[in-house]
Amino acid sequence: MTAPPTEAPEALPSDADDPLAGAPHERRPGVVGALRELALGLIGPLLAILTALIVGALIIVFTDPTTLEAWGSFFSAPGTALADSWDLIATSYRALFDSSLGSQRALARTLVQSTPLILVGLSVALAFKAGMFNIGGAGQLIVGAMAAAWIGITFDLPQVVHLPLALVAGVIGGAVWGGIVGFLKARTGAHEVITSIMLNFVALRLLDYALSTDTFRRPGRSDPISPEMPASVRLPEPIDSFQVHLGFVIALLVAWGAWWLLQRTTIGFRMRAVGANAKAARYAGMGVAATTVLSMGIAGGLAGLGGTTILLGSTPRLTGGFFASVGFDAIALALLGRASPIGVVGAGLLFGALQAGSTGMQAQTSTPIDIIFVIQALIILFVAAPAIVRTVWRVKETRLGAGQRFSAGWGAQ
Amino acid sequence: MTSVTTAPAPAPRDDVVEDTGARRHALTVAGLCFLAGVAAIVLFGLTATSDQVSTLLMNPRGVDTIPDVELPTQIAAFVLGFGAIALGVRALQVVDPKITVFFGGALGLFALALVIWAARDGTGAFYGLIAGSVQRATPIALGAIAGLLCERTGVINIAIEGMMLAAAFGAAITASATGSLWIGLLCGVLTGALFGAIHAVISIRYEVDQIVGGTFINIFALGLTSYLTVRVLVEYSDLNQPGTFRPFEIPLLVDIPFLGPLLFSQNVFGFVMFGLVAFLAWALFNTRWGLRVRSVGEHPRAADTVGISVRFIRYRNVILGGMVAGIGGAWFTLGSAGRFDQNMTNGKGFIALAAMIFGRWHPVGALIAALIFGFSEQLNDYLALLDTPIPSEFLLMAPYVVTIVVVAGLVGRPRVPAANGQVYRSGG
Amino acid sequence: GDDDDTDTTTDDTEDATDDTSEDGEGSDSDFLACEVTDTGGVDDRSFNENAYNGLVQASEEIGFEPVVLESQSDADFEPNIQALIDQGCDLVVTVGFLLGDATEAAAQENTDTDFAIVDFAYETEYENVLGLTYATDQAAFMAGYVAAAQTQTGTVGTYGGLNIPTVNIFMKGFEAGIEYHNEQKGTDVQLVGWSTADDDGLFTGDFEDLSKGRQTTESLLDQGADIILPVAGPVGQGSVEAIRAGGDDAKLIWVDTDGCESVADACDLFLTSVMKNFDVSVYDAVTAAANGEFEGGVYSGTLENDGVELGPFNEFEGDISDELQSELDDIRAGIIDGSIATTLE
Amino acid sequence: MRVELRGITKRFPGVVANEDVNLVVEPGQVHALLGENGAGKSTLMNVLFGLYRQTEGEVLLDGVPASFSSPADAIDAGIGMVHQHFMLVPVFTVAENVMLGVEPTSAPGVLDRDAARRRVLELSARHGLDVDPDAMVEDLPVGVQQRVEILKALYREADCLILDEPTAVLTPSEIDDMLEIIRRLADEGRSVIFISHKLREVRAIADTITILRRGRVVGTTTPDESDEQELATAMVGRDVQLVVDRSAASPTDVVLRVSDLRVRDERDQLAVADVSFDVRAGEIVAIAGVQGNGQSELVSAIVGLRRPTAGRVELDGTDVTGANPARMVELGVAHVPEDRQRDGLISSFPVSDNLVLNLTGRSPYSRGIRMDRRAIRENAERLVQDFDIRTSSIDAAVGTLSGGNQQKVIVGREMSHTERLLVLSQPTRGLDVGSIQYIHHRIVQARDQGLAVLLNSSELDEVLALADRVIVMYRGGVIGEVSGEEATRDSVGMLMAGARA
Ligand SMILES: Nc1ncnc2c1ncn2[C@@H]1O[C@H](COP(=O)(O)OP(=O)(O)OP(=O)(O)O)[C@@H](O)[C@H]1O
Ligand SMILES: Nc1ncnc2c1ncn2[C@@H]1O[C@H](COP(=O)(O)OP(=O)(O)OP(=O)(O)O)[C@@H](O)[C@H]1O
Ligand SMILES: [Mg+2]
Ligand SMILES: [Mg+2]
Repeated sequence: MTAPPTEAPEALPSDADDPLAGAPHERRPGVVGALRELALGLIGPLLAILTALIVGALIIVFTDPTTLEAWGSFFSAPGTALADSWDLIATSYRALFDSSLGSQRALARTLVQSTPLILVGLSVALAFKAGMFNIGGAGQLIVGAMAAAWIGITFDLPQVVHLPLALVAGVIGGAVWGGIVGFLKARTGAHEVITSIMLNFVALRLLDYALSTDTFRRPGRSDPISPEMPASVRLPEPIDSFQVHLGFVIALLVAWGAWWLLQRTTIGFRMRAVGANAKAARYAGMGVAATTVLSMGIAGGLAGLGGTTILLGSTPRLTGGFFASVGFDAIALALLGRASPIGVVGAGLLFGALQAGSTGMQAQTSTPIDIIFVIQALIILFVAAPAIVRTVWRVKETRLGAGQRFSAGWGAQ
Repeated sequence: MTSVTTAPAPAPRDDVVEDTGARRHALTVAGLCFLAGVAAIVLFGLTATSDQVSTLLMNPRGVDTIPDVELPTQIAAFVLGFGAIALGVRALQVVDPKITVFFGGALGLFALALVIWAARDGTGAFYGLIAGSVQRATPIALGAIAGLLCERTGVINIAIEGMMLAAAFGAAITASATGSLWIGLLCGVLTGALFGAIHAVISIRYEVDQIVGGTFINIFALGLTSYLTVRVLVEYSDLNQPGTFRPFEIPLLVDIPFLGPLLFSQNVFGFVMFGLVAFLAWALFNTRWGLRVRSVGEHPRAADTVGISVRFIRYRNVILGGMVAGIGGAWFTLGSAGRFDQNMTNGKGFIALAAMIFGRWHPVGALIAALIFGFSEQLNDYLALLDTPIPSEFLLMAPYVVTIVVVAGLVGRPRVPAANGQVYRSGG
Repeated sequence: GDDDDTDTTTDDTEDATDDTSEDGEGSDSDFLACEVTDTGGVDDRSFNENAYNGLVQASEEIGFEPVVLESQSDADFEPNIQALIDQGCDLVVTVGFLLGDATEAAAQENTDTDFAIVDFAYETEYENVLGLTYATDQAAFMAGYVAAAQTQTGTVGTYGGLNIPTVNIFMKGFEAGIEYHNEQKGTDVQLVGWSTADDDGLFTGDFEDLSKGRQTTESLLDQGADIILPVAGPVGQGSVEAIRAGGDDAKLIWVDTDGCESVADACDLFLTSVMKNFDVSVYDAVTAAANGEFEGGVYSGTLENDGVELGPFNEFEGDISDELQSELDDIRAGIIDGSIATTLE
Repeated sequence: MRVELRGITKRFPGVVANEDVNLVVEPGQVHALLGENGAGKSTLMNVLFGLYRQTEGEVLLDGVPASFSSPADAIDAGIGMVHQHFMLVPVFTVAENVMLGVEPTSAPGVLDRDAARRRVLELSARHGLDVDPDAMVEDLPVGVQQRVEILKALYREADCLILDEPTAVLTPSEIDDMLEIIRRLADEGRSVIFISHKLREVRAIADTITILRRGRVVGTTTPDESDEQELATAMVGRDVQLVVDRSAASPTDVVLRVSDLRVRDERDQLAVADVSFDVRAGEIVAIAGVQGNGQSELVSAIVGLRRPTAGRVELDGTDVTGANPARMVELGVAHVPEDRQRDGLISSFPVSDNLVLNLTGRSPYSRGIRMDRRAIRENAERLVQDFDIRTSSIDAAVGTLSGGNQQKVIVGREMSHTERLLVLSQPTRGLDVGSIQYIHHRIVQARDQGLAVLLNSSELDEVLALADRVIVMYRGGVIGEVSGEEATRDSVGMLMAGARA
């Protein structure tokens, strides 16, 4: 039973096969490797989109009255049911495609739609990186747009001054609204989810109120609708005959800027540090409270800019609902884009295309536009849960990767 | 055992002035109480005249058990204002973290002063204000309970909104189709359970980030119910006429003045809400189920090592949470409005989420949070009907602003179930 | 790019033509009228739905299949209108003041297409745009008078979705009607929920949460109101259950359409309705366009031209005395001839 | 119960944690398992306890093969385990923690707290555990928490008790108590598996010793057959030197002066009561004490992580009371925090970023707001070299490094910027002999270069090996001070337990 304790130390595994020596992260070097990675990385999302479209198609088919009727008589005329269903789906999705990517005009609309989505999505993503869940994009973009609208309506300035001023006002408006959330969190510990939800509603009421004052109404009219923004604050369309305003370019630049800020600056480092481990950030002498306020301020500013691009771009007037569901969608697409700036741009373009396309789909097949929400939701799910897609398509567990965590829970800090 | 004479804890010298957190906290609380008191005195006391009288109705419509209250407006405002200031003074004497409730009390006094002031030279439906608060609180409290059932086991649930909306739809359709509200309610609960199960599978089996999973459910439920409303309910509008549950009374108890009708004359949702709050407040802390649930939410590995199945507990509670959200959702159609409309929950699920956090994952806390919210919402009606000179848009902000003030001032950093949001994998 | 787009459009137009010729009614089968709703959608049981009904009625008589597009956001207005023009709609009906700018822009660009916009009028006149506006206060005034005459408690109530002109115009007229009754009859009927003097009143804050309609109605009932005018679109439906569940002896006045048609299951609660007949005016506009008689400008619906009216009393017919009926007739005449002002402003 | 493990192999992706392990534990015996960090001790026990499923091999209980799919099965079979990391719910009471999973009920589903409380009292009286059933676990000192863990196993009437490093966090006298308890449990006929790194304890209590190295059994012996040096060599696989080389200190000026410092903890309880002491350049001052006697709070207050409520901290004569950590870094203070994963590192960030975690704002790592990636990489490459940090790359997330190497990242970073004062809290906790030796060597080197060193350690051996002066804290105050030469296990150990010399 007992063996001598010092049994052959020489026979020990040497340092050569020390587990630490082996590199756990091997990467294929070079451009080819990078392209391969990229291609493999795209398979997952593409399969996810495809799956979502198929599920969406099933929903469309089985709720369309005519097609349902055809299925009702499936046993007498199985061909009709199948043909009808196929027709319906084909027309629907062709319309979806045509009016999002099918023509220059459609493409322009997709890009314009995606502009505020990208910006507000970046807001949510940035806050995630700093460890906060910003549900307040909607409120921030409203306040930002209100500030920009005020500049637009009140002043009469040359475009070179007026437009930048309005954009800055939009950023500041949003930053203030977001900053409140950060301040309350840093100062009193009030949970950002609560305060940002509440501030959304407050912003909504403020907007309603503003639209009932003379400042924000058209002279001589009492409709809650602001004057059209003057040409001097409108975002110009740089390319003739391609109706995409400058906001889209700004959104791309801002996305790059957000990446740069996060990855290349001390401020971004601090934000990420606070987000990943607030205790360690505090230990490292980073002002956690200040960083929290700053992060939410920047996030709010981005959302404010998003709202401003709606106002100065596609729908140049403030109304009680000018912002549509952008604030809501932004959360989804920040999650879809895994809170990375490049991911947000991709997800923003996708959502923009779906929304632009849904109008055409409704026009041609009278499919209610709400189906787009369903498809968006399914895409989010399938991208986040590659395992489901794997099961559906019987793909091996090679490259579809695992989902990502955003939150260590409500009390991340 | 070794026997040594252990030294006593060194007694701190008492001539040192300490700059402690408790002291600063007391100063803050006192300051806030003073602020509330002074505001009540200036805004309500000084703007009222000495001959003004406020009449408050203390009975439900058509009932006359207790006399209505008539108060001299100015004196009442002064008394309440000084009451708030007195709370502030007291806070400075009792240096203790718990004095935050003093600020809650001061806020309450301020609110009461506002209520009395608004009814100067007029009649305020005080009973209606409170009863309306309770009704408005019902879906929020139910939603918050749904949330805490999930989160107590460590599964974040931001999908309360989606679950409620889907259940509201399911309940309305089945109740209309079958003509039975009870079947409708059952279907609402089952719809909630279904969405709970979806959330559970996504977050427990597929280990998807729980916030992503919740967002999926919210968008999916909104999209699907809106889509089906346009596709189905517009055409077949008789599928959307469920009617609502009628209130019923508990004999004897209902005769208690004021509280009787308030608590014991409700429709099924009111009773279920109060019942669930009371039951869960007990069960979470006194039953085997509650102990296991909390252990899984706080330290799943510890639960696992004593042979508790973390997954089972999580699945069960997330589905239970879905069912409660289903009841909350059915409230919208079968308990309140009597029909479904697109996006009719309109953010109430998120308010419920806030109430859950605000209530610190405790059923009673959630109820209090929901009541505060319901009260501020009902205050809009009360004040608007008494011609208060505040623009209606600002009155409508009240619930949200009050929530922020209370959360920032009263609740502070909440203690979250430690494992909330974390995937648990048992060993290899 | 653009070529493909045109091809698609042509295909679809052909499809549409095929469909309608199968129906084979009427001589104008290549005529097509369409509608763009605001974000409420056609199922709102008042505003958008009403316009839709007019369109449907006209389409059945003329023989075409109307296309209706719901807008998800303000950004959809312009592309939706454009999509309808691309589909070959000869008349596009747009619903709501929010679509004002988009309709104007489209009308200027597409002079061959006719437009009718509900609840909006332009300062400049366009040949191809008809603004449909309604003197809702006139009908609301009569409703106020009826309510003041019928109330048992001496208190009537109203609430709105948002404090915006298309909503509060109902409340203003209602208030004036009550005041008029008080003056004429020496009564002291109180209106709660609106005050023209303050330009403010009781609002739920949105047009979506029906449960708010119910709670707010209960607040009004608590204040003693026994006749209530909800001006909140679908949210008004919440009032029905408030009265039913409370067992109150209270009545409702519906807006835009006849309550007994829109919310048929609650007909027993609708004392009357303040009707804005956009179905009629939309119908007229569509028929005119189909017959090539469309004229731009502003249509103003009044009591005089039946553009607005006090709706039927339905189940409460019996409660309306002959005296009250004749007073109402006089008031109607007075409003039409301008001797009675329908708001307190 | 006779427990036999036969040919157990456990593989994790990329790691073989146990390979063909055979082990027999006889009833009434204490069987000790020895091995370095990562040798596979805990993994083996987790297999026995049903938390992991073995890749190969079988478990026999009293000669009958047993198959556990979950801890519930193991518990049913009479196995109890006290885990290396506490498996206690902090917000539960002792009684709640103990009954969790086997709750007594009065009515169906309704907890019978009284029954549980009575049982806890009875068991703790019988085994001399002295635990209050109604205390909240998070309020208890670690030593008591450890006893709660044992209670949990006893409550379930375990016949075989696995104790995974139960003594790691205890004071010398608590360790003595613990060993006594273990002995008694074995004498009652239970089989006990005892895991520890501390050879002295193992030799004091074990009937049989099995040594694991890199997942394999490298030997089985008894305390009588082998001495400490032999055991250490068997564990590590090479000769180890158990003492640190160092010359006498030559302290110069006072660098750190703490006077009448008073600090409160998160719950506003007095944690440090009027503490005063100095640290001079060129000396190592150790703060010894059982965890939870205010040392952590004291250190936090010195480095700027916690505001003292009264008193004064001076650095080179300047008042720095309440200065923030960034300012302290500027003034030349470095701090190795107690909990490396929570405070010292951001585990998802790469090694290179972690090596400048608290230095990003300064030259050369940033210019304006722009970080200089090159400078950061160069620094990382240099420190990885200097401190022998074993990582696949400086871009690897620091969380993927082994515990010892994570600690080296922190120590490397902190030593790279210290100019005046080096504060170290538990610098070698959980590390193996090799790493400990290396870090001790660097600490002495720092002192010899003229830095003031403040060492906060509850590891008595470490304190004795390094300190030029020892300050012992007990219940928030300084209970005694001993010079390095006079310090012995006994003198310091007694003070730590609160006994005045
Ligand atoms: N869940 C796991 N997944 C992957 N590898 C693991 C897992 N658990 C342990 N390991 C690896 O198995 C090996 C043995 O670990 P184990 O925890 O059993 O060591 P130990 O002897 O208990 O060490 P210590 O003294 O530090 O407690 C280590 O290399 C460790 O990294
Ligand atoms: N989460 C992880 N991801 C990838 N590799 C890991 C992870 N955790 C541990 N490892 C690897 O497992 C091995 C053993 O880790 P462990 O922390 O048990 O080491 P150790 O033997 O205790 O070392 P040390 O003595 O330095 O603490 C290391 O090679 C480490 O890189
Ligand atoms: Mg171990
Ligand atoms: Mg280790």
